[in-house]
Amino acid sequence: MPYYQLTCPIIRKTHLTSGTVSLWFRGPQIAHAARPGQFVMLRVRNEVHPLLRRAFSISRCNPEEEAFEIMVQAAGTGSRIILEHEEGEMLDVLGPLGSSFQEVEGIQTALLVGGGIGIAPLFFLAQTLEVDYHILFGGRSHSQLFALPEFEPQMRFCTEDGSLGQKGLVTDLLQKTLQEVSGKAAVFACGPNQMLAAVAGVAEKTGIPCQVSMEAPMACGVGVCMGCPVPDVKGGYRYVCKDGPVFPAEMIHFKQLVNG
Amino acid sequence: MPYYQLTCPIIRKTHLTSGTVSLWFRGPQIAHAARPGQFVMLRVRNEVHPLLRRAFSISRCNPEEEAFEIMVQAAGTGSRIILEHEEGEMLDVLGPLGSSFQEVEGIQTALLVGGGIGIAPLFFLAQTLEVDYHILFGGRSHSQLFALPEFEPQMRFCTEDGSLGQKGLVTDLLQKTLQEVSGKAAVFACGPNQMLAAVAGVAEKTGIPCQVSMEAPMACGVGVCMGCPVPDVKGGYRYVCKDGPVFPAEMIHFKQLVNG
Amino acid sequence: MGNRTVDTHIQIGNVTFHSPIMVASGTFGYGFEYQDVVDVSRLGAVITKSITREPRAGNRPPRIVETAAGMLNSIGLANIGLQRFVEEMLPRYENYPTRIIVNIAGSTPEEYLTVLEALAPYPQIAAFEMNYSCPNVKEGGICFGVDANLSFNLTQALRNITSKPLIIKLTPNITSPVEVALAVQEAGADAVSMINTLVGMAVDIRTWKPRLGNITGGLSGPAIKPIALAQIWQVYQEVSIPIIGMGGISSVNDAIEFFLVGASAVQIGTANFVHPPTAMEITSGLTRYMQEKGLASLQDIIGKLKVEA
Amino acid sequence: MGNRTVDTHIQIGNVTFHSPIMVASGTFGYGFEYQDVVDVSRLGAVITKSITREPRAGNRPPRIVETAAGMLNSIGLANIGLQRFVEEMLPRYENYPTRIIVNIAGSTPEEYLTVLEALAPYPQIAAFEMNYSCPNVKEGGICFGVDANLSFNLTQALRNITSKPLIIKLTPNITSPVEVALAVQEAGADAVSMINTLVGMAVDIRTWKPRLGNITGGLSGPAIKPIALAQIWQVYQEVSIPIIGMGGISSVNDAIEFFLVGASAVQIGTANFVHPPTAMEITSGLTRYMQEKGLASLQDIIGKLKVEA
Ligand SMILES: Cc1cc2nc3c(=O)[nH]c(=O)nc-3n(C[C@H](O)[C@H](O)[C@H](O)COP(=O)(O)OP(=O)(O)OC[C@H]3O[C@@H](n4cnc5c(N)ncnc54)[C@H](O)[C@@H]3O)c2cc1C
Ligand SMILES: Cc1cc2nc3c(=O)[nH]c(=O)nc-3n(C[C@H](O)[C@H](O)[C@H](O)COP(=O)(O)OP(=O)(O)OC[C@H]3O[C@@H](n4cnc5c(N)ncnc54)[C@H](O)[C@@H]3O)c2cc1C
Ligand SMILES: Cc1cc2nc3c(=O)[nH]c(=O)nc-3n(C[C@H](O)[C@H](O)[C@H](O)COP(=O)(O)O)c2cc1C
Ligand SMILES: Cc1cc2nc3c(=O)[nH]c(=O)nc-3n(C[C@H](O)[C@H](O)[C@H](O)COP(=O)(O)O)c2cc1C
Ligand code: FES
Ligand code: FES
Repeated sequence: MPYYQLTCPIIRKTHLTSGTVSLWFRGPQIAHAARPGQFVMLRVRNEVHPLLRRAFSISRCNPEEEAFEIMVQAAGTGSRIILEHEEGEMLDVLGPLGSSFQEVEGIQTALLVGGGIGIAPLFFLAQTLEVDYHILFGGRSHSQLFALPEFEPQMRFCTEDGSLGQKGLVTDLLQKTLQEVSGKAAVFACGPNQMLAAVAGVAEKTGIPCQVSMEAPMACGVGVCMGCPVPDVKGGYRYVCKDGPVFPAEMIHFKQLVNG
Repeated sequence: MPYYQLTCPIIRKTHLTSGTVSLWFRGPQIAHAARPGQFVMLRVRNEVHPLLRRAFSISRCNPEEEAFEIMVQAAGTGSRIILEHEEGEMLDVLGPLGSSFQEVEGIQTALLVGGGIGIAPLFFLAQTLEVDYHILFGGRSHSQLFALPEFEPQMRFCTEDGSLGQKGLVTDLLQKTLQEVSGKAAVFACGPNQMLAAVAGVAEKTGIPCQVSMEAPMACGVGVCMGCPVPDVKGGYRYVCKDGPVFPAEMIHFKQLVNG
Repeated sequence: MGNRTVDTHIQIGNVTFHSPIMVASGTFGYGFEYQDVVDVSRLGAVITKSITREPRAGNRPPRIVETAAGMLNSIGLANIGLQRFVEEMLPRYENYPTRIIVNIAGSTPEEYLTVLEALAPYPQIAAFEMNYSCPNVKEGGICFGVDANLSFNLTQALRNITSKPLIIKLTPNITSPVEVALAVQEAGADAVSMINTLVGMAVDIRTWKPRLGNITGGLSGPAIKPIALAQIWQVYQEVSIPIIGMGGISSVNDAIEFFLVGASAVQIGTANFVHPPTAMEITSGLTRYMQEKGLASLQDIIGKLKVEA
Repeated sequence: MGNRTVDTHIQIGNVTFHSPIMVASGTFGYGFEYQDVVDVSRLGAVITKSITREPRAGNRPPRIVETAAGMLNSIGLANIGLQRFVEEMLPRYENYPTRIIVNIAGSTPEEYLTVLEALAPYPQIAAFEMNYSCPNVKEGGICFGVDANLSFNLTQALRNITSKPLIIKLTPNITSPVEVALAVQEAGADAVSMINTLVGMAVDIRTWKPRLGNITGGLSGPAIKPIALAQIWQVYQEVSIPIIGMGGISSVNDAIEFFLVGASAVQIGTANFVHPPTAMEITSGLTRYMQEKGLASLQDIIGKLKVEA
């Protein structure tokens, strides 16, 4: 799959939570080529520090506008600099990169499970799904969560502190939702490693297919630096930027991943 | 002389040339203590790069407003970041630092000779002078030069390309002006080393006292790093940040300075 | 000055490179991954990821940490190994649009020799770069490149295998690189390349754990440029074979600094991750610089630092 | 956790310091220059600029160049010399609000010994730090600190002069600092301090001249922090005397990284130029951190890096 390096203007910026923004970029080739689950690498700024690009999942595409969206959460230096950019400013974008969520044959319901900002690629997936779906969105507290109008009817929330939606972990919400859905289902998850491990566990136990979108510190994003390994159940490693970020859950050695 | 570290708001910003701005800061202790010739060290920004503070001469003070001014010319990374700041923004300022121009007893006329942005401290000097003065302002071309209304009647210009004022070097203008002034005169100069050497040469030949304000790459600005030497005629070095920036011209070994 | 043609070719051993701007081992994969955004025909050469006799999975994660104007990596020579390299990459190099230099690493002298013997005959490989920053398991894990005798012997043995250019990549984690540079020159190396990454470390103060799975890693990027320049300048005073310089280069101005202190060619490493066309842009920038300055050939810059008596 | 008192004192040799946060030689003058903006009583110690037997004018300018997240200096040990130091500074240290550690440098072993002999009797000096990164003119200009034997002998001779804490400041421009650290420990040093600056260089591509009058200089600042941490961690595995760590520290988080890899105290260098109250703020920040984490003493952090088997 070809990728591009484009200087993209921000055409729309909205605040999703107090620390999270949505940035829409015009970038024709990326907007046309991107598939749900893929990501872009943004150059923070044209300076020697912070040095490395940062990865962001593509959260929606709008081919008519030739635009794509990312959702940036204020985490550290790089993300903070990026989310301070305003409409009209340009950023250097490399993408679309990595693997995408795969269609699962014969399912009736897709369960999109997002933890924190891991929700981002699931909106893009929802945009393209041709089956019924639920978006399960979990976080520590309500201030981390948000809804997008077009998906709101399908969204269910849960928080660790109970401040919004069901109280508890997103795996609890997943289990509850699984009891409600009839017919074959599949899980598509993105979030912190611990959460993905738990979700993969639930999927395995209930015997439903599960795809996970993973994170790892990255330098290149295109498979040259070998910096982004995740342990493969068969031994050795898979690389998040080129073999992933989306993997069949059963491919990942979650125990090894979570322990170190 | 005590100095201070203050977080100072920019209270006024004006453009002097296309690449030079005037920034007025509110900073009571600095505004009250500063004397002409002294400088401040500005922190470029609160990040690891660019690392070091940058030195700027105090170009005017306004004790009623408890404000002081610097003039920043776009030279490299640091100055560019500083001059992009807008009114209301805060910068971390260390100052006032260094030595100041000294009153010369019994003179009738002060000749303030500035090359390029070296003009800055001479305005502050002009503010405080109790004798007649001329400000001789030289540069490569007219786009480098500017006037301040309050001093304009006393200002004379020269450019290397003849695009403003007399064509030639500021030493030519100095010699011409020296012929016009009657009574004892003294020279106060600030600018590039080559220019200061030439000005000092003219002063020496004509036997008039001369004070020069010098530059050197600096790390600390307060005399601890030993990073800012200029050669002393008597051998060894003087330090720009603590012995200077203003020196009696005859103290500096200009030949050694200019040759490397 | 104007549009005079300038000669940017550079000779290393018996091979000519049309440009002295190359991309560094471990930062450009096997040469194909960046082709969507980099026209590799404009680069003097692509240096492959270090190849070892057996495939290597690499070190435990995390392997990447950003530092002040730099990065640490503890990849651990993850690579596909000799056999897959021969089967999968060599055929693709037959029509590769620029020269391929294969970087070789090993845990024992024999491993280097085996890999070089296997690869030396292939005409699609222009030259070899030997990564001497690897721990020598036979000598208690001490790095090959810190011992001048060992470096001499290994280089001599490698030299016997091939007449293709043999570039020895020195380690910078050493009191002075000069002695080893002289040793490999005497043993018949055609060039030295420097600097590899500097040993570094970072700690996560939230978890109290090292931020690299391997505890320490290699520092690269703009932060190390001053160290690279000083080491190259030191070696340039003493050795006569060409030096291929690297360490934090991200602009044509950086590259010119390296030429002035004595590099005959340069490699771009970490900057590829930041801005993939960097090497390509430096190639154009260098030609422009030489035209503007009226420099006919690279020899007019290499080592031409003006130092006063 | 709340407001529990925490114990930040640290013992080096026979002297106790109330805080492990100190300011590094060459970056805090003689201890007076920053008093307008720094309350030095809150620092564990002030380390003076290196003192030599004779006054030194220092290297030719320019002496300072900024680099990526760092700086190069080629000051050349400019200092007022032993005699003026004794006459002008020692009286002022009698009421100095914190401990003074005098840093000593020399071109020959005898020079170190002479300066130490002259200063050892003064009670206002708490300890001595020996800068071993100086060229030894008797051994062809090679740096004292790269030779374990020389370091052992010199340290032993210094040890015979004083029972005050003797801190040996190692050079980082070395294949491994461990051997020299072990040698000076054996010779009776009370502590080692590390890292000094790394040899570096920068070139002005407009003039084709080195950007330092001395051609090369010493790299300091955030850029070198990963290298400092790795060297300290290496030494911590092998030596038992305290390590005073430095190299790019500019925040309490940086300082904690140094404690975790094995430093018993830290020095702030370049950061003083950037933000003079850095050391003072780190002192407060460390107490806060220890309170929040419920750490009673520094021993609960020093070397407590969690490394997995
Ligand atoms: C495939 C992928 C998709 C991502 N999608 C999003 C997204 O849609 N929205 C979003 O806000 N963030 C996303 N991230 C995380 C994002 O790339 C940054 O890592 C995060 O914003 C923190 O960077 P920082 O510069 O703010 O923090 P800093 O502390 O300055 O980061 C320092 C370094 O650590 C790395 N790093 C820090 N945290 C992480 C992490 N959790 N995972 C990987 N590397 C990390 C950074 O990339 C950087 O190199 C994604 C990461 C990956 C790998
Ligand atoms: C006493 C003194 C007074 C000054 N007054 C003014 C003033 O009023 N207005 C003004 O615009 N500039 C002034 N300067 C110069 C200013 O401090 C910066 O050096 C200049 O703005 C270039 O810095 P930069 O960050 O833009 O360039 P960069 O290229 O990013 O600078 C890199 C480094 O080189 C140093 N440097 C570069 N040029 C010079 C120079 N000519 N002299 C000394 N160091 C240099 C910088 O300080 C910095 O450490 C003064 C310098 C000194 C020493
Ligand atoms: C992620 C990464 C992987 C590397 N892998 C190798 C390698 O396999 N073999 C090698 O000789 N050098 C390797 N290097 C070192 C580089 O080739 C280069 O010497 C070093 O990074 C300094 O250059 P730079 O600052 O431009 O990156 C690697 C560097 C990085 C950053
Ligand atoms: C301008 C400057 C001057 C220095 N002078 C000395 C010195 O005289 N003696 C010494 O032992 N170290 C000297 N150093 C080294 C520092 O003490 C310290 O070891 C080094 O800078 C690393 O710490 P940092 O990165 O926090 O600056 C000097 C450093 C700088 C930047
Ligand atoms: S980030 Fe470089 S290989 Fe994945
Ligand atoms: S700038 Fe540090 S002594 Fe002058």
